[in-house]
Amino acid sequence: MTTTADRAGTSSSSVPTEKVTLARAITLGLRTALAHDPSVLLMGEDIGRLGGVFRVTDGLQAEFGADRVVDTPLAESGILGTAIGLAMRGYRPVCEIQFDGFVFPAFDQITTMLAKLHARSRGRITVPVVVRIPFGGGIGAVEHHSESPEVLFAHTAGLRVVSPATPADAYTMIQEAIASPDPVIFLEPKGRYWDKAEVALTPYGTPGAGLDKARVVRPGSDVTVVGYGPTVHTALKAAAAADAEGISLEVVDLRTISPLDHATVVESVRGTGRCVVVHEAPVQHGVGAEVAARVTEECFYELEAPVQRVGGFHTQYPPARIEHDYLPSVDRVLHAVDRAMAF
Amino acid sequence: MTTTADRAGTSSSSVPTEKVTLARAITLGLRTALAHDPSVLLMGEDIGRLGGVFRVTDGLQAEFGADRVVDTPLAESGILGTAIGLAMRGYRPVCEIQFDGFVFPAFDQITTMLAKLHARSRGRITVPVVVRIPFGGGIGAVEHHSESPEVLFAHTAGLRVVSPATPADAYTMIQEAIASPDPVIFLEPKGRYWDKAEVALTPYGTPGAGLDKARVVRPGSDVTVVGYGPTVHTALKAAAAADAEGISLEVVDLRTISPLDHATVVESVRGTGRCVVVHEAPVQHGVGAEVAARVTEECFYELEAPVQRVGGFHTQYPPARIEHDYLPSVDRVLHAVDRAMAF
Amino acid sequence: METVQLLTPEGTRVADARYDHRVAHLDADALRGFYADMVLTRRFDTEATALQRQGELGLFTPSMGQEAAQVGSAHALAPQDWAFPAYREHGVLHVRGVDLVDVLKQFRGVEHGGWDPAEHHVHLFTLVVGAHPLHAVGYAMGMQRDGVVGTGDPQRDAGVIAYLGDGATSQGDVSEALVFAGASDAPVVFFVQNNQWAISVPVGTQSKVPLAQRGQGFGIPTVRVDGNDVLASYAVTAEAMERAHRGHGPTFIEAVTYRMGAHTTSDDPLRYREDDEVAAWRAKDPIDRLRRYLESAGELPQDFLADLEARSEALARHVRDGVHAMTAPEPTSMFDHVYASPHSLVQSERAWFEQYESGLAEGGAR
Amino acid sequence: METVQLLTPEGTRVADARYDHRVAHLDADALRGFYADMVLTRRFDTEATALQRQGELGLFTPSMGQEAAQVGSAHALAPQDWAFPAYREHGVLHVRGVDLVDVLKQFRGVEHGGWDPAEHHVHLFTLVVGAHPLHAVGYAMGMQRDGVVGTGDPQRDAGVIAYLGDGATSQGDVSEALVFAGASDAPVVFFVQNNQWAISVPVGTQSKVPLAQRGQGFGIPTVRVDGNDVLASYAVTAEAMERAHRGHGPTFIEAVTYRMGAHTTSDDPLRYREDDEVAAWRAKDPIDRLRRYLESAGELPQDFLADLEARSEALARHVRDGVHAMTAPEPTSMFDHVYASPHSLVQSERAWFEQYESGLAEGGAR
Ligand SMILES: Cc1ncc(C[n+]2csc(CCOP(=O)(O)OP(=O)(O)O)c2C)c(N)n1
Ligand SMILES: Cc1ncc(C[n+]2csc(CCOP(=O)(O)OP(=O)(O)O)c2C)c(N)n1
Ligand SMILES: [Mg+2]
Ligand SMILES: [Mg+2]
Repeated sequence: MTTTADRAGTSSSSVPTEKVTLARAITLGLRTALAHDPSVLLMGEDIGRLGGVFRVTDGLQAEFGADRVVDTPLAESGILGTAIGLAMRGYRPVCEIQFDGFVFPAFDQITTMLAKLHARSRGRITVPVVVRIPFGGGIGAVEHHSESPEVLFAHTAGLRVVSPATPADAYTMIQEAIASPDPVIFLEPKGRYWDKAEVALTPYGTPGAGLDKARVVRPGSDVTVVGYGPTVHTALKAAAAADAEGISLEVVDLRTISPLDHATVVESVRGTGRCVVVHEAPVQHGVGAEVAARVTEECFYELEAPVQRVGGFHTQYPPARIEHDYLPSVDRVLHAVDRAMAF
Repeated sequence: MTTTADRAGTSSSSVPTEKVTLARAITLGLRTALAHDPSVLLMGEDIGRLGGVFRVTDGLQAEFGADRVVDTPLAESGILGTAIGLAMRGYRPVCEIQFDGFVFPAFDQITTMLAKLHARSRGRITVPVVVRIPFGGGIGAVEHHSESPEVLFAHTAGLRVVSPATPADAYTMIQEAIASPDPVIFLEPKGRYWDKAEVALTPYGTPGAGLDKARVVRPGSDVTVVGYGPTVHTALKAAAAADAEGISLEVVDLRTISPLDHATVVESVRGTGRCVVVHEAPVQHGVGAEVAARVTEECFYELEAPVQRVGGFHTQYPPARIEHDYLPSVDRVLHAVDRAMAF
Repeated sequence: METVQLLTPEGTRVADARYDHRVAHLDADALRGFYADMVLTRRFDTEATALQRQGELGLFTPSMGQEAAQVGSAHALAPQDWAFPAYREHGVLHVRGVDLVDVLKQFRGVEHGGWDPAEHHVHLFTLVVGAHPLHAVGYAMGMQRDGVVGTGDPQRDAGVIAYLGDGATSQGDVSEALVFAGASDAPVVFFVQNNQWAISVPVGTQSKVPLAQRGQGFGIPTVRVDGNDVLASYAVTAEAMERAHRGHGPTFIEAVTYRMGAHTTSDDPLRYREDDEVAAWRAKDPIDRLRRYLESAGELPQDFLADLEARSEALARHVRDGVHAMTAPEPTSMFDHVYASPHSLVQSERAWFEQYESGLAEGGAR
Repeated sequence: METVQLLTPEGTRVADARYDHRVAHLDADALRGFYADMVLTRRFDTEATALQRQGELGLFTPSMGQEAAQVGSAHALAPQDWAFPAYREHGVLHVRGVDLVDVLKQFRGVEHGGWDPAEHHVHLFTLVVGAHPLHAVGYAMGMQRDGVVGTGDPQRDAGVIAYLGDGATSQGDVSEALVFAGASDAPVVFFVQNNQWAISVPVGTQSKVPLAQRGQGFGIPTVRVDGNDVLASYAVTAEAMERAHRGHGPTFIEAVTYRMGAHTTSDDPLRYREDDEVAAWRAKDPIDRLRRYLESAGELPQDFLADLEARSEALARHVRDGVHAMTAPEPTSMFDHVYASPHSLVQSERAWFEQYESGLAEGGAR
């Protein structure tokens, strides 16, 4: 662990930094929250002694006890339902769903209860529950372990839906999610869990970029490529490749899917005149449709080409041996860039 | 009941017609299916003696027995899960979900099982289950009784999602849904249950318009207005009002949300150059986003204005006394038409 | 399976070695209080039903017939306890002090909630059948963590009661609530009002064995009680809450009762149930039962009854006036509490809507 | 709660008045058959685990330790019965005649299923814990409607067995399966392999009382069996299937056993369980038990063992070769069975993809 002053340019005091994986950054974020707010609880299957199947909660039960890092019975609806009750009592439960494909048993609690209790009570009840979901594919897994259900949550009012793409964002965003008075669906790009980067270990409560802001992660001039979670990486690789061909891509990391930070995307597209959206979820009714519709509404005269969408097909997520034919690849992104440039 | 020859122009034999409500048309469609295919079963809460809370199954248990019109325990996941098992055994279960807001407990069975079993088995298993869901608002109901969850199903590969807007379509589409080898989410526009029209009571198996075709229900030249289910009615009323102002609207009834019949919509927009999409579901990540994105992709140079979307807000469905402020109204459609015309 | 009963339908007190001491402290005054609460709850029911008939309410869920189960169990709660009702527990709300007018806000379509849960420790109604017992369990798990369980201090020890119906027991969420409660020893009481029907579906379709058995398979002690007997309902709930308070874990109660009216004002029970069934249960009316008992004990003086009559009419008037005074909320209120912190989409939609309403809207997504 | 046991861990046969007649017809040949099936199942396990270590499989779910529960129960099924496994029932599949190579298709990532369910009446694995018992109940409800229950004809009467784990019992769907089975008297047997662990979570977190009790609360007869005793597993399942066939409704069986290996090849049980626990259960190994019994009866001749060894090695080779021969499916196969009838979006995406793959793609949505 090293200590640098003002590494990220956001803090003027000396903050320790550490080179950690995205998964580990979440661990450290959870640990900071647990240490500083006694109302924070972790709940889920196998998160205790095992530390979770991805080891994201590794060591936390030993440190904070089985009452705060709770191995629950095997029932996702039960996890969410009891988390809601705990939140009503003043706790801040952070629920781990083991894999994306296993969130659906909890869908009713999330959609009809978690998302709506604040409104139902006219603001008298808040349910600051965080639902951590490792999502997305590319890890060679069996069925139900590679899903991208983000739009199913983002369509539902009352939920915030966010996804960090880097260790640094993972560290701060998990803390912001926990601190948020609203329920947050926190989508962890499991395919990027092992990406490493230097992270400034700011103290709990340090203001970050917020849960409602996209970010231009690479400036460019020809085409705006919008991604989030795992596809930010793909977009950046595509940008590097395009560079070699003399095409300049501006990459926007959405960071948050509800709300969508249209302003940042629109500003970028105003500059480039072209837009490609990339996600792993199926294109049909995906987040890309909303981005495309909105960008077209706001940049009708600036757009030189229709917004191009790159994503999964309208198929079940395929077996591992062909998942890379399904997933949006650098090549598919570049193909979409070419399509946009061809207009 | 009257008998006319070739009323709809689709059949050359003499077919009885009857003036019935949309709800009653579904009853008659179910009755025909039950009478002609012994593998058809109805399952749901209160569908037997009570005939369902909307009386759509009225009289069917008395006619076909409690083994074919089954009052189930109060558990939607159980209804869907056992329906899947029955379908694997060769039955064609038609499940009634009492209200849109109560489908979510069954979401896992629908999303991870019903939608995927055919693919999981590489075609060896078919699960021809129909899920009937009265959906949409405008009936002055309490919470959870006015939801429009269509996009949550349409985003998921493996499900067909359809919605009839008229008694005639209701009668044929429910039969086509039952006959389909694929699972079908059958969304019944409950706000229009009491609309009456003459319906040709064609025999079971008569080829209809299909579960994959949109239909131009009113030709026009200035703006294409796309709706489905309850909003077809709204669009038609808007068209009549616009007419008076000298604006000619072409109304497309999507009829099916998965697949979306883009060809019909695109052809219409090629003619008009302008498009408005209307649904009750929230605009954000709604079906309108997909229609807008796709229309823009395919009609980039023909579009005179960005596709305008009219729908619910990103709020919980509000209390009944203000639901008409939430729902897309004739006025809001006309406003969108004006926006499109203003470009 | 034995059914606990302390008062026969004829109003005769029967001895019960296990539960007698739970009601020993209830003097005539207390019992008259129970009686009054049941009468008032029913008066509310009649008034709300009438208001629905007059078109003032969109819907109403009558509790008629279930007053003893509700009033008896609610009286067994301590102030620091919490109740999680389904959507028919007007008697519970009344005993806890919730203004019953507030219950009608959702039925008039002016709000989805209606009251402040924190004020009387009564959660809002949950209309998704079976979804709320998990919230009750989670809430109880919170009490455990707060250190207000098993302290031995009766002013402090707290617990939760979750009300649900016979139909609700079939929902997976309810079973999961039993799993979580059993696994965590949460201080929670599951109070099932088996009113024999889930809309048109008889309880036999949910279970061929008494519902009270359900708890056992999850390791939760169970008891079956005559839910039309306010004393027995009080007694078994008092015992169960004491277990909860002491940190001895959950209890599952089946209160056998009957929904004397329709499921809701939209329902037509004539389509699915027989007159004699209704008549048989009318003979076991919970209010009549306590009246007979108090009468035979000479404990229902005329002035009390007259006063109660006046209170009933005052309540009815209060409800009527309250409902009439409920006006539609501001349309923009739908944007108010979607989130607890600012959300850009809600903000922009609200702004658009306000402009649209004032005739000024231009672009925007709708 | 009593646990049915016919063979002690030492391989001694103990008498049981209720179940002895269920196994009376099993001669030495039959028992050697059970033994062989268990040994082959374990050999499959070892081979698949090795293949995973070699990088030939992405994952594997070993069944080691649970062979008796699986082989015993599967032998109690009639050909017309159906089995609905979870994802670890290799022993059941083997007994039913499924080629175990097919099981590895999903673990090699070339298919999500692997075999034709209709061929041996074994449904595919279901990886969403607890989702499939409802399918089993629905399937059994279909059998009722087909008139193949309670006919009295043993060639005809059919039923279903659903396998699930201790962890799965907490899922709401499993409780709903019990509700529907209880309500419909469906011919279904719930066979819970309580292998003590749901990944790292001990069974005590799911339930503080024996899981066998779970059925009772739903009105379903229950039985607890020593799941490491192949005879007892056979006997209780035979009785339960007979009940089902006769139209006497569902049964709930808890088979007490132990997962001797890791949850999956990705798991590290050292993180959560103690060596002595594993050692204690190793002493109750289901294969050793039957071997001891047969040995002491002089019924395990050398030639049988030599032959079994050869069959084991042949199976291992078959599995190895089969896995090596499994190649990635055509990428376009992902579009093949999304729907059973043409779907325009799938068609157009497929067409685009084919063009894209061949370097010809132009427009389109991705
Ligand atoms: C998940 C869900 N499914 C269906 C409904 C519709 N519904 C409302 S009340 C009810 C019956 C409930 O019966 P029970 O639990 O016995 O309670 P009771 O109404 O008798 O008090 C049904 C089916 C619902 N509200 N929620
Ligand atoms: C709905 C769901 N949640 C979580 C998981 C992840 N998971 C896979 S197996 C397992 C444990 C299952 O335990 P048990 O039912 O006892 O079966 P066993 O693996 O011991 O055979 C878990 C949590 C899953 N597959 N499905
Ligand atoms: Mg009831
Ligand atoms: Mg287990």
